[in-house]
Amino acid sequence: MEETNSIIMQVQDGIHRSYSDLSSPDFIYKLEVKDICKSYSTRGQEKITVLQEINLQILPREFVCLVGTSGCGKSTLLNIMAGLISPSSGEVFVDGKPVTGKPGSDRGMVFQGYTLYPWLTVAQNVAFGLQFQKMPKPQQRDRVCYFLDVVGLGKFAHNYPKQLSGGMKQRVAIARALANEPALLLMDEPFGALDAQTKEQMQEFLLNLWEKTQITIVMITHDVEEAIYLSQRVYLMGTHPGKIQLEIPIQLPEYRDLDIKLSSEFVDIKRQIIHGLRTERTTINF
Amino acid sequence: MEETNSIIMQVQDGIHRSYSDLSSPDFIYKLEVKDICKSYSTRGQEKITVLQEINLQILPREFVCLVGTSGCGKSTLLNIMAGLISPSSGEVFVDGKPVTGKPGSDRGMVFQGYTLYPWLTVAQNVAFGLQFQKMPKPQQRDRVCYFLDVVGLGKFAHNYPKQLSGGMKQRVAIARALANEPALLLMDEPFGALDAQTKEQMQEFLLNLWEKTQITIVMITHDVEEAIYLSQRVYLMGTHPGKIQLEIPIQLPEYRDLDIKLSSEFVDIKRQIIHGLRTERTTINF
Amino acid sequence: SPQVTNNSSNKSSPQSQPLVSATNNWVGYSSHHVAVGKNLFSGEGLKVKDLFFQSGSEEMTAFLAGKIDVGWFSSGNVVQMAAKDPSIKIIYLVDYSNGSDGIIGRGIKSPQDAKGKTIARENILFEKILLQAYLQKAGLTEKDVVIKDLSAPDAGAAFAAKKVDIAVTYEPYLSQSAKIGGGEVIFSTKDTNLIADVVIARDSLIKSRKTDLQAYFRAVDKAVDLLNAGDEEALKIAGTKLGITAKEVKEQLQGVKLFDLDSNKSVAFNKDDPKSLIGNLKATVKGAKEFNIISQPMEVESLYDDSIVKSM
Amino acid sequence: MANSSLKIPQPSPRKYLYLPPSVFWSIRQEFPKWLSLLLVGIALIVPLLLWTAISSLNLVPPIFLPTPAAVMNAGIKMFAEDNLTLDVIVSSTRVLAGFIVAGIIGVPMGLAMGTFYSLDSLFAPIVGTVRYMPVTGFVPLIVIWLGLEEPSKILIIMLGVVLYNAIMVADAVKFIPNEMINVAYTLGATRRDVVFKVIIPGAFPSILDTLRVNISGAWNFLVIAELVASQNGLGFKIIQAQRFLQTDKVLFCIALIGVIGLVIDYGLKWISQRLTPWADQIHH
Amino acid sequence: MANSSLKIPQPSPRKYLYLPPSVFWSIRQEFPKWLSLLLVGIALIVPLLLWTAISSLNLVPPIFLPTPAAVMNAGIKMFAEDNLTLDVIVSSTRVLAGFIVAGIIGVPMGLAMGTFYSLDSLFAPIVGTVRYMPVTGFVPLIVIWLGLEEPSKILIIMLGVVLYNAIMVADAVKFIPNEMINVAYTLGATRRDVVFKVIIPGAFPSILDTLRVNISGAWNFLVIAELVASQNGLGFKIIQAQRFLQTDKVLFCIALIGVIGLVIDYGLKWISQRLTPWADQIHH
Ligand SMILES: Nc1ncnc2c1ncn2[C@@H]1O[C@H](COP(=O)(O)OP(=O)(O)OP(=O)(O)O)[C@@H](O)[C@H]1O
Ligand SMILES: Nc1ncnc2c1ncn2[C@@H]1O[C@H](COP(=O)(O)OP(=O)(O)OP(=O)(O)O)[C@@H](O)[C@H]1O
Ligand SMILES: [Mg+2]
Ligand SMILES: [Mg+2]
Repeated sequence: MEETNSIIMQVQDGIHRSYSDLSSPDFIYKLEVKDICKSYSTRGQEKITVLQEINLQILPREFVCLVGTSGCGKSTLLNIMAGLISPSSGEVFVDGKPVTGKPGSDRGMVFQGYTLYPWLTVAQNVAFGLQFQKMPKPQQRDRVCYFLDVVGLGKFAHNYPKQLSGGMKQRVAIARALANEPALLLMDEPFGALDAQTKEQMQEFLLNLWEKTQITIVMITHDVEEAIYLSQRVYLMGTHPGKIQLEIPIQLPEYRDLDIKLSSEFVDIKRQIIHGLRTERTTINF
Repeated sequence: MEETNSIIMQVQDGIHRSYSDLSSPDFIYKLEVKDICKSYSTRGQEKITVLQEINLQILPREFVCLVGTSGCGKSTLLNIMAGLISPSSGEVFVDGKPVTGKPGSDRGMVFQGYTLYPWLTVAQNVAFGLQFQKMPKPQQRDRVCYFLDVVGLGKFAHNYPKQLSGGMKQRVAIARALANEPALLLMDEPFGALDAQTKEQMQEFLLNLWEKTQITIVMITHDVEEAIYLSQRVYLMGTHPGKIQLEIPIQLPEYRDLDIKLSSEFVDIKRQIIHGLRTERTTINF
Repeated sequence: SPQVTNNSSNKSSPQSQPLVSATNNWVGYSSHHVAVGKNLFSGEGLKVKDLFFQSGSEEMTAFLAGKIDVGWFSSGNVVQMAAKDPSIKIIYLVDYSNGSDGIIGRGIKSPQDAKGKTIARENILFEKILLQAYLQKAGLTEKDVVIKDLSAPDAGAAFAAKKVDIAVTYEPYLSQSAKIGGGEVIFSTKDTNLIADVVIARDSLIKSRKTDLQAYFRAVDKAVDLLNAGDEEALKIAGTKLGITAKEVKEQLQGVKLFDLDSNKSVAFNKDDPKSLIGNLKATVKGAKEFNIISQPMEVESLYDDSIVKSM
Repeated sequence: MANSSLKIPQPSPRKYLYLPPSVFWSIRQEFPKWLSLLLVGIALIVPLLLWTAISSLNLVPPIFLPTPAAVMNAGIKMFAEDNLTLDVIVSSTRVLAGFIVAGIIGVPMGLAMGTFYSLDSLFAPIVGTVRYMPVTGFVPLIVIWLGLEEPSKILIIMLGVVLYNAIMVADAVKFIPNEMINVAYTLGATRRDVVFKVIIPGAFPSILDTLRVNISGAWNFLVIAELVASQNGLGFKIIQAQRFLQTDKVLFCIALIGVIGLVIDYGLKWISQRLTPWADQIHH
Repeated sequence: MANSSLKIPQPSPRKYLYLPPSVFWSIRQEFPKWLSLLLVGIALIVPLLLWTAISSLNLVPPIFLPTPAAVMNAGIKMFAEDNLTLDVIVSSTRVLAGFIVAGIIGVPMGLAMGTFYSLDSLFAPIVGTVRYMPVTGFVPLIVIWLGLEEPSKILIIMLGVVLYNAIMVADAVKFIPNEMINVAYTLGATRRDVVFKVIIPGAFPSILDTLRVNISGAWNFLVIAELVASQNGLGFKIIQAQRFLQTDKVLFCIALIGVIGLVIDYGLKWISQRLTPWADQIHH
């Protein structure tokens, strides 16, 4: 275990830039989303605008969460960030370079629907990205082993996805994205199918990984507590059409443990976000 | 709105039987699971026992939640209850009649993966079960309308599933199961992909429905608060192999509102369950 | 031996039943098309149902299946069918191939030169007999050459592309391929009775519809006369049926000797005439036996029935 | 499990792999309509040019490969003099009739095989043997039973296609996920309902694909079918022209069948898209 | 939205619909091995019995339908005297060779068409026309270019199958979900990687199905191929026997091809299952 940990340890000391660094003129955002609009044209019907003028900037080494009602456009936005969906207008920059519609291994992604390759075993799924880096086989094996242990699926390395439960599939998808060591990790409800216990462990691990590496994370979650606990900033998205409603900086200490959820700052922020979500037009009526 | 509500109102007054009724000799459980074992034989490897001697009884009009770590066998158990997977041994009874391996419309199911029919619109998906009852078209239409409103997708009635977000798909699946008015509703993490706000509204609606009809509900959830808030009994499942670890009766008043989550009984029960989950063998190590 | 019941011949009122008459795309059968096209059959008060096949084997199948009353075939085909159904009789000689079928070769001066050469020919009785007749001149058999089984058109193409040295084929492949392939016709049916085409019917039909058959051949005879006279309209009718121009029909017919009723009476079934059909049948039966196409030797006499022709 | 020995001296600016944008090589992304039309044009013109080149340079004797112009002329003449329009209509009718019968028999058979293991056991041996047998071998029996009229021609075309329909539809049914069937059960569907409401709609796009693939098979068998006592038809014309070395006519008829095929292919693709609006639109 | 007028006077014991258990009509559930074997047996024996009945009752003249016994005798004689074993070997080799070439060309072509819209635009017109054209029409050209040896026979078989391979594989590729391709992109895959690591493995089960469907097509074209200057082979034997009205031999050769087909079909199904252990096992 000591040795495997090196993967996390061997990184530069994170220089946690504060939000005020933005004033520097030649400052480069890790990720910048500029004036993104997205609309779908459906057969016969009019155009549906899903995203309208989304602007957001994410700093290097930041951990940002996106929350919003179901169907407000979070997944669409994340896919545009990843370069998988082309926006109707607007641009996406990573490290100042435009990457609109250009996916790459710098931005890892955990999909809402997991999407494992059914013809590969769990271990092969996790190793999927490594082969493109031309990583030597033994090194691949070690890394796969390590990340499967992390998500608690060491024993299932040689199972096929169809032999896994929903939560296990989700964990494989997480391991696959992590193993590829992206600079920017985009996660779409990554812990949605996990039980409370496993989820907490995964959260802790993710926080750990984030603290010790330079990774920048954008995560969609429905769990407000999770969002506050993990992130440095929370974007609240509004709906019809999707837009950034609110941006809430989380002014909590860098190094957090689970107890922080009981602190009054935490509860305050939570109330604020939940209030924000509630003022969103209610879509459910019964 | 008044008229549509009739669907919920026009039911017998629920006679909430208490747990002690069990002493009556000719008492018939709504659902009884007897000595269920399930194992999978994987190519080359030995047999994997997923469920071992599961026994549980669910009373008529009860609302029971199943919690347990990811991969412990909850979905498998629910599928066996629904008659969709044949157990390796053991039997399932509904109203005292054996239904092992015999699915039917008495047991409605919301699947973990939603599984909508891509070739049907949202409205047609919700109406899918109604056609088998030979329900007249106008009545079908009304009912579909009602339940789509309930899940907040009235406007999306004529969209195809591929045009929906993850949470919206899940809501369609819920509406489909509800519209069919099963006597026993089996739900596999039905609110997992919903944001906090929508989830709360759905919980309230479900509770409302349950109070006003005779429906019996078995629900898998990872949200312990949800389990306590909704149910009268919580089963905690253990893993490797899956078995019933703990049965926790929720001694809370019948009619609950959201504030109950702050009551001390509630917090006590929550602590008890989380403790139960924690003592489960930890599967994640990093 | 199997007897196929012939539906149309066993019905009670023969006059009302059309005579089902079948030909294929051999140019020698033009008289049939002319008889149909110029209403010569109906002129004789005869209803004829005209069937047209693109291949002899399909026509044989249909005849053996009892779907045809009167069929126009090569004598080779008839020998094969008669082996299966002895009630089949030749009742009329249509034509001899008279240069229309032949063998082309490149650098072949005499039959001796064929030894060891590659020869394309179709595995059909009359082509085998034609080749046999050629090789026999040098005392050779198919064993002394390399045989490539190819349909006549493909054999022509193969010769043109110089893939074979010798090809057995028919017009227009015969002359065209010889030209392109740098060869010449080294043997042909000109002035031989090697390949004969005939009309057949079953015994029962010959008995039950004698008058109809007489009328039938009167019409055919008129058509033959028209063709032999080079009647423009008759040639055009035949050409339409075969998918070629009247001029081409005329050219093609130059390689065919058509028989009218008179020559049928005088030559066809006349044992004493060296060019009679009997000679052709003898050779064909012999070849068929040699090539193992029929298992039992056949009496040539059992193959034909000249009563219709003789009665006219 | 902790036996790994990972050393990752991550070179600070790690090399990331990007997907270079590409129009020509785009996979399921937008593709410009003009480029598509251009490529279709190239695909149609290049073989024609090749043909022109080969035939004009006399690489093949002209009687065996006439120039496109000669073939075109022969075609015009056939339309004018030989009533080729009738042949096209007659052949199309035969193919259509044979194909419809093959669909009416083959598709339900395939659905049955794909759905029920019992019917698969029952039909698979037949499909697995008869499919391999040359139809020509059955022509005599067909002639005996059905005679020389249209039914036997239609049967020949039908026989050539029906089992391919069945096996391909059966294969398509396999890919319908179990969960879709299970959902129907929990909503009270009987097996009959599952077949009609889940399996048929679920396999529908593949059924359309299967029919599009196999209609060309029906045209392939046309030549064999029209060997049986035909008076007309494109297959008939091909054999007839072949007999008298009219290669220009043969090639024109073949090309005509090709054009008919192209129209059918694009037409069926278009219909497919209309009929399955719910399917992922992959192109454009 | 609230305009509905639902009145559900729920009859207290509502009628629920159950799925009655069924062995014979089971869909994707267990199916007893013995029943499967029984049905396969019935499927093989019933046609034989029918044949025996029809031929013994002389419903069809024996020249066209000899009894199974007669056919069997002819077969034994052919093995003993005509060296039928050699024909089987020769024909199998030809089919295999043609089929392998058709696979080597057709499968990549189909993958390319299914993957890239550009290559689809480029190939679709060719596949959509040539597929419809009767191979027989090209035989003279094939003879001129390739001569009379094995290559032209193999080419004929190949031509008969290759475009079907291409179009069916292209159709299969369409069904690979976009998400699988997207995952690969975010992991740094190039388009090349996507083709080799996602599209090929994803379409692999369908490719196997396609090959299994189309190998019978290769056997169908054997008869046409062996019209070209063959001295042996099952197709050659069929044509020869047919010309000389030896129906018993024809039927024996056809039956032999059917048996070979059955073995191929079951063999390929078995191999398919071995090669794709990850696929849903639907039966048993
Ligand atoms: N077809 C199969 N073959 C082998 N093992 C299987 C198969 N299906 C499920 N399993 C195993 O059964 C166990 C239970 O799966 P199940 O889906 O019931 O879990 P679960 O409790 O629903 O988990 P989750 O909360 O993650 O959905 C898992 O460990 C899984 O690996
Ligand atoms: N192909 C499409 N055509 C039309 N509309 C679409 C399409 N895809 C998505 N949408 C619409 O876009 C909106 C946003 O979808 P998206 O998946 O981004 O939501 P989300 O915020 O991720 O929701 P959830 O939390 O439920 O996952 C939805 O209202 C959906 O109906
Ligand atoms: Mg989403
Ligand atoms: Mg589960």
